[in-house]
Amino acid sequence: MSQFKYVSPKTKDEALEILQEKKSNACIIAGCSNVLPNIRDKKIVSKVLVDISDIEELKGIVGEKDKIYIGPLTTITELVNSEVILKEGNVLHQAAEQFADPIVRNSATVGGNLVDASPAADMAVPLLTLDAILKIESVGQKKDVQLRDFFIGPGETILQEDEIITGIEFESSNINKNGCFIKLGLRKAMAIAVASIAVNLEIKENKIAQVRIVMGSVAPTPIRLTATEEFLKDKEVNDELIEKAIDKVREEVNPISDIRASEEYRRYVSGILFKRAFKKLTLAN
Amino acid sequence: MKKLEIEFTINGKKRKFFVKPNDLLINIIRNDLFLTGSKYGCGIGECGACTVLLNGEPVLSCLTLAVTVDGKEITTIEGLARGDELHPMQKAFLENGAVQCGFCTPSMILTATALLKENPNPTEDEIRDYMRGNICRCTGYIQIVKAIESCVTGGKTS
Amino acid sequence: MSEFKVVGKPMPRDDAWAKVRGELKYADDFSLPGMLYAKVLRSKYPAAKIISIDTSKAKQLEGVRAVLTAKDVPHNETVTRFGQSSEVGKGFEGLYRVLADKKVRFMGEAVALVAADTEEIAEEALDLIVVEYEPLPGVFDPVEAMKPGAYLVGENGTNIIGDFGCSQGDIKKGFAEADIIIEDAYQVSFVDHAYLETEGGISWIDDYGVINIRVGSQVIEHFRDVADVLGLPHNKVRYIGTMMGGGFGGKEDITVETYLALLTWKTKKPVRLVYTREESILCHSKRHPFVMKYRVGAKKDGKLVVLDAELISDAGAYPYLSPWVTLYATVNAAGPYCIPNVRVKSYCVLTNNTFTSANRGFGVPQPNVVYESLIDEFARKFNIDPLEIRRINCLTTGKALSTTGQVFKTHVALPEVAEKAWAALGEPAECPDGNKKIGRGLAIGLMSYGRMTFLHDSSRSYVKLESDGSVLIRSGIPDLGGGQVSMLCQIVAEELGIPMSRIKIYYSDTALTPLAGTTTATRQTYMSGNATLKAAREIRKQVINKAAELLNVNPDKLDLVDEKVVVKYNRSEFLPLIQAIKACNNAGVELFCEAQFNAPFTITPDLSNIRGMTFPDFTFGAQAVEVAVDTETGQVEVLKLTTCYDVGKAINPLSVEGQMEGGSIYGMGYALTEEVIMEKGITITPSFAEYIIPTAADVPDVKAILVESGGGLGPYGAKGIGEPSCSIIAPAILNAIYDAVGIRIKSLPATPEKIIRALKKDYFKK
Amino acid sequence: MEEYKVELTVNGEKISSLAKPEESLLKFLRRNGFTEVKCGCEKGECGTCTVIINKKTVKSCIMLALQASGKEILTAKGVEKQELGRKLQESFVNTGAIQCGFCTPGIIVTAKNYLDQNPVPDREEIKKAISGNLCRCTGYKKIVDAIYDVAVENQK
Repeated sequence: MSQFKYVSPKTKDEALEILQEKKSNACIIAGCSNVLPNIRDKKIVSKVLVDISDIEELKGIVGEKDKIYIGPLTTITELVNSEVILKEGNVLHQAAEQFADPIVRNSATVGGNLVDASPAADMAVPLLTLDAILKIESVGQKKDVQLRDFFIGPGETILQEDEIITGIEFESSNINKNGCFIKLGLRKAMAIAVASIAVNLEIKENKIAQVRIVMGSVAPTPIRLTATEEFLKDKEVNDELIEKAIDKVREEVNPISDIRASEEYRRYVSGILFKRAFKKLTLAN
Repeated sequence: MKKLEIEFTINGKKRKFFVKPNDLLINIIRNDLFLTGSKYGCGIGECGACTVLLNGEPVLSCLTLAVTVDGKEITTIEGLARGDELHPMQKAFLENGAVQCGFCTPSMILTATALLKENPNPTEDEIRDYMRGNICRCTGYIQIVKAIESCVTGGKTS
Repeated sequence: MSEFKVVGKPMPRDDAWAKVRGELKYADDFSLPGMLYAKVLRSKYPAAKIISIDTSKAKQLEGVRAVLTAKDVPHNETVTRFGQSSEVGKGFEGLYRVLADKKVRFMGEAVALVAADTEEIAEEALDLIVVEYEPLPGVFDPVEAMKPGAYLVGENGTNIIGDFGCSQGDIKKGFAEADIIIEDAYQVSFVDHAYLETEGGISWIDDYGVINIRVGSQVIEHFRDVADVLGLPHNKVRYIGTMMGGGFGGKEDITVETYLALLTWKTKKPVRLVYTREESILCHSKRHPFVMKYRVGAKKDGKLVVLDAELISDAGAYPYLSPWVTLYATVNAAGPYCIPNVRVKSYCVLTNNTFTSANRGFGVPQPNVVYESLIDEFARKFNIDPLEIRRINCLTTGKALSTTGQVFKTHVALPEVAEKAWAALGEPAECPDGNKKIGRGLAIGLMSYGRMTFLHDSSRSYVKLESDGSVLIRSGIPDLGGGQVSMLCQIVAEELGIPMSRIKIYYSDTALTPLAGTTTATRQTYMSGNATLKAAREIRKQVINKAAELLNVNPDKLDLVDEKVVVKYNRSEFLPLIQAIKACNNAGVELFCEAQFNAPFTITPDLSNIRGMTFPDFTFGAQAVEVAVDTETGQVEVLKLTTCYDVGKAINPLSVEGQMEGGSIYGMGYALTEEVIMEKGITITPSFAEYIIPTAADVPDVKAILVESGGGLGPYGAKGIGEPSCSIIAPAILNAIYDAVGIRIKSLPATPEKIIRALKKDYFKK
Repeated sequence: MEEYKVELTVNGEKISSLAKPEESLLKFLRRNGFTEVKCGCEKGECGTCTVIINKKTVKSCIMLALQASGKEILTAKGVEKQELGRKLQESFVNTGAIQCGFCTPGIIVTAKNYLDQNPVPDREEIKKAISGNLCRCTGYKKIVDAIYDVAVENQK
C-alpha cells in the first residue's frame, strides 16, 4: 500500500534542506488542487509530502519602483485583489479573473500553476508576455531563470528535485502595463482553455516598438510566438498587417487534437484570438 | 495518556491494539471489535453478562484490564459456532427453551462450555454451583440447567 | 372542492429544511459499526475473453474479508426488470450479468468484488487480483454492428435486440403528393446523468436474516431482482430507499445493490459501496446515441403529408432498458404533428460501448431533435413563420398520434404552449458586438407520463388519520429530488383540511410502505398522487359522514377545512375535526385506508406495427431560445430561454417550475457541451473536467410558463412534467443557431468547432 | 502506516484525530461526522464539498486534512448559526431553490461567504460567484433568486 509521509517546514531554508535530503522522494505541495487528485489516481505514490503552504516568506506581492515581485505561494485570488497587479501587470490580472472558479482560486497558487506545467496553464501565458523571471533556489544556490526557458514539455520543467521557485518577477514598464488576455473555453467557469492568448504591446510614433505574444493549449508548452513578434516589430498597425500576422500566428502555433478541439480548429482560432487581443490593444492606444 | 501495544487472538483472529493502561477488555471487545454479543450488565462483576473465555477460562471482561490479555486467546459467543453450524451448547439452549430475553445467554453458554471442559459429567448441583456467577432474570434457571444437562447426558462435551 | 387551500400553492417542500441544513442522510452519509468497504474490479478492455482470474493473493491480504467473482454468484445471469406487474415477453427482458463471466462486453464491466476493513485495503486488493484477458475486436458503431458478419457482442446470432415499427397511410402516395421532400440524417451523443451524488449504498443482515439495503434507488421493487440473484425468497431482501442526490434515470437500473447484497451475504457484515465519479461516468448507464434517418414531405402551404423515419439506437454492451427506450422513440418519432402517411422503423443494437439505459426523456429527446429541425427547415423553405408552420400541423384535442393512431381524448394544449413560449422571448437583445449574431429558435414536443399501458401499472398508498388529528402516510414512492414525497403530503393536507405540518410520511421502504411503483416514466404525480388521493378521500368520506350525523346535515353540505368539518357557505357552523375523529373511533369507523390506483391496461401490441393506445396520456410543451453565436469562434451563448408546458394542474408550482427550469438546462447541456466520448469503447471523458455540464455562469434565467388546463389524468387534472421538461430544448437551440448564422447542426453537441467548420468551409478546405 | 495528529475547529467544535498525510480534508470531515460536507467528484470540479477557512471558501477535497490543522472551519451547519446563513437557508427553502439538495450545503456556504464580502451583488455577479458549484437539478434560476432576495434585503 502507498505510504506517505508529511513535513511542513516553516522557513524556505528548512524546506530546501528537506528537499536536498529527500530528493526524488519529496513531493512539494501547497494549494493541492492538482496534487491531491493525482494522489487519488495513484499518479503520485509513496512520497514525502513537503507542505510549504505555511512559509510566509514565499507569499505576497511587492511592487518596487522598477520591478514587481510575486511570491510563488500567492493565491490566484490574491492576484485578482492586487492593485499592483492590476496596474503593472494587467494581463495577469485578466487571466487570474478567468482562472478555474472563484473557490479554486482561493487554493491554487501561481507557483503551483507554473510547476504543473500544463500546456494550458492560465498563469504561465500572461507571465510569459510580462517576460517574467523565476528566482530558483536550492541549498546554497540561487539563480534567475527566464520563464520562457522554464518549460520543457507537458508537465515537464527544468526545475530540479532539490529546487523550489522562491519568486516570480517582472519589470514595471510601459509594455507590461498594456496587455490583453483572452481565454477560449467550452464554458464560462471551471474551463480548461481550448486556446488562450496573452499579448503585451508598446507603440511609439504609430509603430510597434515592442510586442510579446504568448499562447496556451496550442503547443506542448505555453509558447511565445517570436517569429510573429519579429514580423510585427517596427511596423505600423493597419488591417493588412494584422491579416498577415494572423497567418504568421497560424504557422507558428503547433497544436494537437484532443477531446476539446482538433488541431485544425486550434490553429484557426489562434489567429482569431490574436486578432482580437491585438485589436483591443491597438484601439486602446 | 501513553498507549501500550498489545496483541491477542480473538475467535481465531490475531488483533493488534494500542490501549490505555486502564482500558477495560469489555470496551475493546464491544466498542473497537464490535463483538456486541458480550453484554454490559453491571460493570462491577455482579451479573456475569460480560463473561468471555480467556485461554478457555471464563473471565468477567468488565473487570479485566485489556493490557493483561496481551498474548492470550479470547473466545466470545461470536466465536463458538462453526459457520452456520451451531455449537452443541447453543443448540441445547435453543432446544430446551433456555433463551428468553437472551441478554444473559451468551455468557451462560460460554460459562457452560467451560464447565463441561473442566468437568465433563457434572451433577445438577455442580452445574448450579459453577453457573452461580451468571445471573438470569427471566428463566428461573431451570431450563438453562436442563440445557447444560442435555449436553452431558448427550455424552457430548465441547 | 370549492377552492384549494394547499394544492396549487407554491410552498416549501417537506424535505427542504433537512436538505438546506445538511442534515439529510443520503446513501453515503450513513455508517454502521464494523462496516466493511467494497470495491469493484473492472474490465480494462471493451471486448475480451477472460482466460483466468486469480484472486488468491488478494484473499491473503490482511484485512480482506471477501473476494467474489462470477462463480460465487448464485444466479449470475439475470434480466432487467423494473417492477412491471404484467408479463411482457422476452423481447423486453434484456440479459445482463452481475459479474463478467468468460467474456467482457464493455470497458469498466464488473469482473470481481472485494470487501475489506478499509477502503485502502480494498483498493490494494483490487491490484492483487490477476485477470488474464484475450482482447477481442469488438464493435463500436451500431450501424456496423447491424451488418451481417459483424462481431457479436453477446452470445446470440445477432446484435439487434429490438426491432419496432409503426405506420399509417401510404408513404408512396405521400411522397408523390409532396411539393418538397427533405431527406437527412442526424446523430445524437452519449449523455451522462451527472447527478452530483454518485451511486452508493450500505447493506447489512438484520436479526432475522433479512438483507437490508439502504440505497439511493428510483426502483425499490429491485429487492426482488436482488433476491433472485442470491437465490433467496423475495421477502428476505429489504430495500430502504434514501432521498437521492439526483436520479434522472441513472438510478432506475440496479447500481450497487446486488454487489452489496452478495458481499454482506458472504461476510455477514455491513458493507458500504459508493462509486467514484470516474466509476459513475465510465461504468454506469448512459443516454442512447441514435442515428436517425428521416425523409419528410410537405405541400406548398406547409402541410406535412408524409414522414419516413429509421431510428438506430446504440444499446451498448447489455440490453438493460434499451428496447423500452427504443419503443418510446418509435412512438414519438413523428412528434406532435398530424401526418397522414407515416412509416417508422427502429432498431436497438448491441455494441461494446458502455451500456445505455434510462436517461431523463427515455428515447423522446432524440427524435425530437430531428423532426423539430426538419419542420424548421420547411418553415424557411416555404417562408412561413416558425410558429405558423407548427400551428398548421400540430395535433389538437380529438386528433390522433400519427405513429400509433392513439387518439387524444384529454386536452391538447397545442398550439397554445408554442404561442406563449415564443411570445415570452420579448424584444430581441441588442447585438453585443460585431462578431456575434443573434438568432431565435422554437421547438414543440410531447412526452408520455405514466408507464406504457401494457405494463399494467399500479400504485398503492396508505393514509391514516391519527386520534390527535395528525396524519401518517406510508408510500413506497422514491424521491430523486423532484419533490415526489412532498407532493403526496400536499394532496392529503388538501383533502383532510389540515396543515402540512400535521403530516408525517414514511417513504421508499419495502418493509414499511406499500409499493408505489417506480419513480420513473414521469409517473408518480399521476400514479401515486391518485392512489394517495383515493385513500385520503375514503377517510374524508368517513369523517364527513360521521360529522353529518352529529351536525344533522347532509354530508354533501360539509367540507373539511382548517382542521374543522364545516358547513359549506356557513362556516360559523362546524365540528372540530378532532371531535369527528373521536366520534369515528368510538363508533369503530376505520380512519385508515390503503388504496390502489391502476392505470388503464392494454394488451402487448404487435411490435412490428404498433397501433392504438400505448400510453395513458401525454404532456405537451414548447421551448424557445435566443442565442448569440460568435461567427469567428463558433461559441454559442444562450441569452434567453423560455419554457411553457400544459402541466394540467401544478400541485406545487415551485416544484413544477423547478422541473421546467432544471430540465431546460439539462437539455441545454445536451445541445451545446455534454458528450461522453468513447474511442473504440474507451471513455476519454471520465471526469467533470471533460464531461462539461453548465455552470451558473453559463445559463440564462429560464422563464417558466405554466399552463394549467386541468386536462390531465393525475390528481386534480395534473399531468407529469419531470421528463417532458428536458425533451424539447435541444432543437430549439439548433434552430436558433440556424436563425443566427444559417448553419444547420446535425449532430450533438453543437460545439464551437462544428459551427466554425460549417461557417468557414473554405478555410478548412485547405 | 504513518499517521499524524490533526487538531482543528469545526463550527466552533474542537476536533482532534489522527490522519494519514494523503487524506483530504473532505474525507477527514466526513469521517468525523460532518456529513453535510458532500463528496461529488474528489477533484475540485463540482463544489459540493465547499467549506469556509479563514473567511475563504475552499473545496475540501483538494486540501489535505493536515493542512487544515490549527485552522477554523465552517461547514453548512456552521454558517447556519449566523444570521446571514440562516437567512440564506430560509430563502433557499421558500424560493424552491432546493431539489435533490446534494449541492445545497456547498452553495449555501459559498453564497454566505460571498455575501459577507459583497452584500449587494446583482444577478450576474451572483452567477459568477457560485460558478464553482455545480447543480444538476435546478438550472440555477431559483438558486440565484434565493441569494438575490437576501442581497436585496441587505440593501434595505
